[in-house]
Amino acid sequence: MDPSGIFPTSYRSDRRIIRTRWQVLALVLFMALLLLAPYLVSGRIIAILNMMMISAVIAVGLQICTGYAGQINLGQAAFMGVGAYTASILASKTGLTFLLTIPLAGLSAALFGFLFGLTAARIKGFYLALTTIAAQFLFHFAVLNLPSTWMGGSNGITVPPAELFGLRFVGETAQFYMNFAVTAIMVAGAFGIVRSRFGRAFVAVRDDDVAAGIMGINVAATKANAFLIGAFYAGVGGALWAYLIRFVGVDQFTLFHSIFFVAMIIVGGMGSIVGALVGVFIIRIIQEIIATVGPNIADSVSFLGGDIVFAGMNVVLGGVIALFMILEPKGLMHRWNIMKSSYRIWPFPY
Amino acid sequence: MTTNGGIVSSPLAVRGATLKFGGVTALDDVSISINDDELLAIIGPNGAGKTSLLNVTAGFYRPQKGRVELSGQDVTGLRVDQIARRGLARTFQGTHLFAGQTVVENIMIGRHMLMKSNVIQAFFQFGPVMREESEHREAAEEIIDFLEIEAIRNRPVGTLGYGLRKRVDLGRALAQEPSILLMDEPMAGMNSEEKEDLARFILDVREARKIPVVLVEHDMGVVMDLADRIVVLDFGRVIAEGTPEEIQKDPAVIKAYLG
Amino acid sequence: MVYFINDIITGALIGLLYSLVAMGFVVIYRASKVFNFAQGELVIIGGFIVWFTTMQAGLSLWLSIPLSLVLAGLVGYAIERIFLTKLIGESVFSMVMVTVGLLILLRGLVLLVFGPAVRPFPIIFPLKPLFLGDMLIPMNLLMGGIITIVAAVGLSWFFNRTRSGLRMTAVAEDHVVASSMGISVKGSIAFAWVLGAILSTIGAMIFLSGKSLTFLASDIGFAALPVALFAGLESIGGLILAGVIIGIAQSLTTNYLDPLIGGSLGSVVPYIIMLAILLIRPTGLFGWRTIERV
Amino acid sequence: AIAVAASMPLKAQAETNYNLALLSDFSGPYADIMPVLAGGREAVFTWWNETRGKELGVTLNYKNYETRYDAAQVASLWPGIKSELNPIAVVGLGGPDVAALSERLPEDKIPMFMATASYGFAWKPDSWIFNPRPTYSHESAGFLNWMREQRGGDGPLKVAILASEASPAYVDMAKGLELYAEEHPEEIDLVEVIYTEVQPTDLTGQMRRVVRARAEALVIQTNTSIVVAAKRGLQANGSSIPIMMSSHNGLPASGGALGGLDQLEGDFEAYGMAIAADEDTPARQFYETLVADHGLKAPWNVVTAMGVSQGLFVVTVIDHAIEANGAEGLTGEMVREALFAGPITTEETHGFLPSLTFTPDAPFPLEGLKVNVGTVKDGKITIEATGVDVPDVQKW
Amino acid sequence: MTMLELNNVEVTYSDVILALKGVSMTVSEGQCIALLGGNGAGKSTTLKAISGTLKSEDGTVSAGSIVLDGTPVQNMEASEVVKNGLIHVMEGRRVLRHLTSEQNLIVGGHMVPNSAELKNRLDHVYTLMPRLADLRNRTSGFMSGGEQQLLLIGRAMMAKPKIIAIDEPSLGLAPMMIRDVYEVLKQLKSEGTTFFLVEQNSAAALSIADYAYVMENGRIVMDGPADKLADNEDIKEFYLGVTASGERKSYREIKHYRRRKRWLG
Ligand SMILES: Nc1ncnc2c1ncn2[C@@H]1O[C@H](COP(=O)(O)OP(=O)(O)OP(=O)(O)O)[C@@H](O)[C@H]1O
Ligand SMILES: Nc1ncnc2c1ncn2[C@@H]1O[C@H](COP(=O)(O)OP(=O)(O)OP(=O)(O)O)[C@@H](O)[C@H]1O
Ligand SMILES: [Mg+2]
Ligand SMILES: [Mg+2]
Repeated sequence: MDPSGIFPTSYRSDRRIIRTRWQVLALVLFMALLLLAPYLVSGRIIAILNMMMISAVIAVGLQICTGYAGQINLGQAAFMGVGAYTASILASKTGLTFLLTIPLAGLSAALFGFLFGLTAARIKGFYLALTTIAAQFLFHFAVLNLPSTWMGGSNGITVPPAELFGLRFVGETAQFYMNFAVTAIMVAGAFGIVRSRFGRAFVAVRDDDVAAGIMGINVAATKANAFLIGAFYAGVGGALWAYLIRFVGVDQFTLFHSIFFVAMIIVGGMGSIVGALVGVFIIRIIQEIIATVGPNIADSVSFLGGDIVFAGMNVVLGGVIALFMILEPKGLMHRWNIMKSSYRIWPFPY
Repeated sequence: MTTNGGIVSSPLAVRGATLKFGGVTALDDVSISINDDELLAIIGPNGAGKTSLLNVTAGFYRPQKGRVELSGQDVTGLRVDQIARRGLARTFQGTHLFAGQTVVENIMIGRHMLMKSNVIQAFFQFGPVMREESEHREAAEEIIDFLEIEAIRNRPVGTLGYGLRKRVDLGRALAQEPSILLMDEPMAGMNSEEKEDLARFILDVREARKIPVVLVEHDMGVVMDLADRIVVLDFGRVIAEGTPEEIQKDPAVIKAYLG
Repeated sequence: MVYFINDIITGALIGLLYSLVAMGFVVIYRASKVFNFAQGELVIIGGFIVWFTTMQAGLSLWLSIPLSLVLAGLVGYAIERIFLTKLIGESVFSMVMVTVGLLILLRGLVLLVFGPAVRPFPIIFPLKPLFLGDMLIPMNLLMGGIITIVAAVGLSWFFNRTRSGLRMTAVAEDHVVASSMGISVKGSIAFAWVLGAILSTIGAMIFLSGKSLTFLASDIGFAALPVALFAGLESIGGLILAGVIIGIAQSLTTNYLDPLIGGSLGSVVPYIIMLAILLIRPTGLFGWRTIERV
Repeated sequence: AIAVAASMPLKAQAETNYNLALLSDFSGPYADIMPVLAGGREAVFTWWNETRGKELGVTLNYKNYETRYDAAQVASLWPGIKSELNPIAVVGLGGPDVAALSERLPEDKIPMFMATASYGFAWKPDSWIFNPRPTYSHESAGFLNWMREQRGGDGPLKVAILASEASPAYVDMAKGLELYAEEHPEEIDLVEVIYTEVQPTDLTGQMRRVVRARAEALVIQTNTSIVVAAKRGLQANGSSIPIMMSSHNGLPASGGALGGLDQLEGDFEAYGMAIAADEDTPARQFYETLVADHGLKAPWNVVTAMGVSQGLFVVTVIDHAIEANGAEGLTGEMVREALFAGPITTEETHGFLPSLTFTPDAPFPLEGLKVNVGTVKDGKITIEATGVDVPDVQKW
Repeated sequence: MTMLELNNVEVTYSDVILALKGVSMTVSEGQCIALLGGNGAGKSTTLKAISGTLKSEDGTVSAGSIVLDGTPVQNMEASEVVKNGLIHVMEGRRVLRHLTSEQNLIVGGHMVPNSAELKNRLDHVYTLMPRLADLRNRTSGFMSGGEQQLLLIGRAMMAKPKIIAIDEPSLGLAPMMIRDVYEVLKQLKSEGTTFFLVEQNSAAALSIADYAYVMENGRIVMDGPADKLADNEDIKEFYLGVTASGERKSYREIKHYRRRKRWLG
């Protein structure tokens, strides 16, 4: 529902995400703040933002695949791994610039995702969700068992830093700008995709794939596409990860990581790009708070003992996530939308 | 009727379709064909095979025997979406709308197959995509105007009553700009006022688009008034075919269906 | 040759253990349509309850085993009450997602309550294997296999032949319709979780008897997954067949193929088989087929 | 830095303060050993501050950071650690720390010191991360050669190794030994390499293969659960092939998980660090000092030993750096330089570690390596051999 | 005796959409009442409010009370409402799709104490609706729309409730079948079952109902004895599809004009 006084005057303006001048201002301000962040806040915060942005790219991809197209995907970390490995191999063996390795990482992950997406034409629902777990195990197995000259085997791969015109992207500030640029492009692109005919086809397939087919949508191709796009995002995120950590190993991309990505989009809200971002923010922030507050609590309440405090922190993390899902099973965005519409018709209750 | 190398071919023809599910014979050697700009009604008792016939036509079921032709082209065995792209649209018995989406979005989904932009254009949202979106949005709004559902344009269809959903369902089918329209019990769940409205829409569609319509319906008043020709199915077979007047008098039909 | 047969038998028995753990999934699914991602965590919780009653409280096995099963049932009930009851009426999808949250939460909770140490697990089944000529068959797996088969036969009779079973099936089919027929969705889901927790505990006893217990044991949940999917999520009887096939395939791979390739193909083979089967039969061997009608 | 002050009240007489960042895993997979390990290393810093530090006028402050054994967490913590503490050294724990920081530390010029053995994948020149122990494969090769000599007679020792693909680190252990056996067929005949899960369902069948291959030793450097399952498998087969364990899954841990040390009678643990046995060794004496005077609460076991040895490793290097550069203005780079400048003698580490000579060629000493061997005799852990030579292992 | 009473019931969906705006009605024991109304009027919502199935659609009874046989049931769990003797036949053909037709019926009769009685009731359903007997082993999800509709009515009968709230029983049924179904309903009514009938086929509904309500926009706009309403001109025009003079209009003749609802102004 639009705020009163705002009427779309053309179909294009009706499509806009940002509808009021205040929203424009808020967005500009937000972006400016982000861009200036390295000059405003400490390195630790920037490092957290780096992690958040990388997770955001991956979670947004998952949101397209799972939230929009309804294909539950528990292999997102594997797809991320494929991207990270691709970028690492290309960067370390061929010295290709990151301007190319990042999209190529996305493409190779997309290919891997597409293969799994093809099975979605036949396999549905939970069966599909669980076959994506297979992606996870197969990726792990492949990395460790292919000749170690290919993917480094158990050794992992060391990644040279990203470089552009002699500028090395090392240190959190430089990496921040690189991550920011990529994330901004990817998130903007995601908005484009979900509001295009593809986004609508995804939703159609999610809601009723029989009807979607009869509407002239190629259901199998659409599902495979959803995986492809989701995996592309994961691959790009993986490449950013590779450039951030500069060492990739197979244990950085586990099923547990995939589960956390799923948790992120649930907490934020299924079927909303903003929801994915909110979810990433919330879960990462909880993790960081735990990592930051934990030692301090352990120090100040020493009678509890460090182990109890830290174990307790994990419970808090799990508990908060579970609580979110219980109290707000449709995600925070859903609550937000309800709040928004009741605010707009205030003071009338309905 | 289109003339195709001298042979006259109808927009839609089913020839000798037989469809079995295990021991159940849903269709038994059924043949129908429709003429240009004709409204063909299919009636018959519950479980007679009417929906199955539409499903075979739309490619949702593949008949064990027989063929389906669209404008003389054999489309048997094509996927549903391929058949849809050849101009066949349908509405559903019950509704199969995308419940979480608004009315506009549902209708825009109907236009998916008419749109051409690719993923990369969508990702970068440049020129052609935006233009295409606006064009199709305009077409969608025309349909909304036509069906008089402006007021609920932005409501999620899941929150609409049954009757409005049926109207949206029709809108979505029209959005495909079909060259033939199949409708499965569009009037079910409406009171006579609403039936009148929908009847009017169907008549208007025929007038404006000049497309043949296949109508499955149990409301005899509607069928007799609207249909140019009626086919009666019983136990998967065609037991009668003719004008409404003929059918109303047909003893076999009276026995099996009208009572 | 003897060894080959022995490997087949052991493999089949390990497969049956997977079946038992998978039965936990299936029972919960069959009675509530909720796919429980935290099944492996239920196994560890069951394991810790057994450990607690025997090694900590020092009860004899005859006392501790029934007590553990009761406690496990209570835990299952509590989980249902705390996490799922509130979601009845919401989409099944939200419930499933809550189990994802549960997985993360239970991991933390296990750590908090039982501590991180590796614990010795009581010896519930004799350590001495059964000798059949040159073949030797681990006792825990053998007896576990029998328990699994009995449980599968019993439960599939329950679900397919009794009216209560039919009621739960109705719940799994459609929560709203079931409750509009006067079936308590809450009751059905609670029952499912109690049963699921008990089965997991039995699984833990077989799995861990005489070995050690850490939270790593939850991995068995993911090892059992392929069995559940292979059989089809609604099929309890089918689990036996699926478990045996997957177990044998895995055993033969680990014993004959892995040494050749120098890797651990055995641990992914169940997933490969599962993928292959699902591509042929998208809902497993005996799962309900997707009904698509317009 | 309030927390730092809280944990380590500043002494008035200390003139110079340096910070150490301690990476810990209290809630991840190593949560079981972390409290004890942390106790060990912290006690050493206390000891050093109260003795050497007092003499030199230097105080080492430290702060624990929780990494959950997750590379992502380490990476996001690091910039904060750096700006908050500006540490002269990082005290690391495991693989994720190495993964997240191996390329980062050279940029920031801060060295990291580990407690465990090293891995093939970390074996690179010009490292900023150092292990007091060589790779697990070094340690197993040393042990196996010792065993072959003990056995006497001709022919190589028949060996089986049990690894897991659950973690690349576990694969690394097998790969290194495989290469060594390949290059030294006269020493080791690797008859079986078995991969299993981290919590195996049943290893009876696999152990029968080991028995039938007439293996004389079974190397398990992965985890306790696998040792337990393997032991049960061997018992079922009526075999008593000795198992060689490492420090993190050693005799006390595995014995505990099996329900008693007696189950491991005749099995071994071997690593390049003091064995926490009952014997009265210099290491034991130092441990007693820490307990008596410096507030150490952990029991005398291998994990404590690991913590203490890591602490000693760190303070000794810093000590060397102060000697070379004076107490003022010490940097991470100077600490790293000090490591290469001269050996860390076994006396300096109170017998916890052998004498270590580091070069920039590898993250661990390549020469003069030794391992110690412990075993269970009559239900008690005893030291079987000390200073066993580690052979020259090729990088894999 | 009053079987069911609604007092000023308000229903809200998703905390924001007000679908019922103060609805009151009374159903006496053994009576059949019909609820008529256009699309989206709130008929189904009324039934859902009574049967407690609103929650699954994020709806609540936000004001007013519903009393079923002396027990207040607003916002009660659906399965509890059933125990109080009401069965709601929902719209949308919600059969238990993977179960056979007969298993659906058995689920309907799951509260029957013994199997002899269960068998009795099954036979009763099969004699009233022989078509279901033919289909007994058919997977219900595969049955045709009309067949499913029959099954739902049969399933409700299996529970032998005191009151059946039924949403559009004639939906998608062939003319002959509608007659049959109404015969069945009449039969049940004569056996003492109370009916709450929501129906678009107003002619059929008014033929069996004792009393009728007409709903628009979430409000009751008209009510009265069924035969009186059947004579009302507006009802004739909008619900029965006959002109004031009693003749059926032809759908072909419909012109594009906006009609005025006389009771609204
Ligand atoms: N997929 C299927 N599997 C098994 N049987 C089916 C399937 N689809 C339809 N049938 C059966 O085929 C017969 C014809 O069904 P169909 O849906 O075509 O009937 P209909 O004429 O549309 O009836 P109605 O007027 O009730 O909608 C029915 O008896 C139905 O049970
Ligand atoms: N789940 C829902 N969420 C929001 N609004 C809803 C929901 N369900 C129904 N509504 C709204 O409540 C009103 C009443 O709907 P209801 O389904 O009761 O109509 P009805 O009288 O049964 O119509 P029909 O004859 O078309 O079935 C409608 O305006 C509808 O849009
Ligand atoms: Mg039909
Ligand atoms: Mg309705």
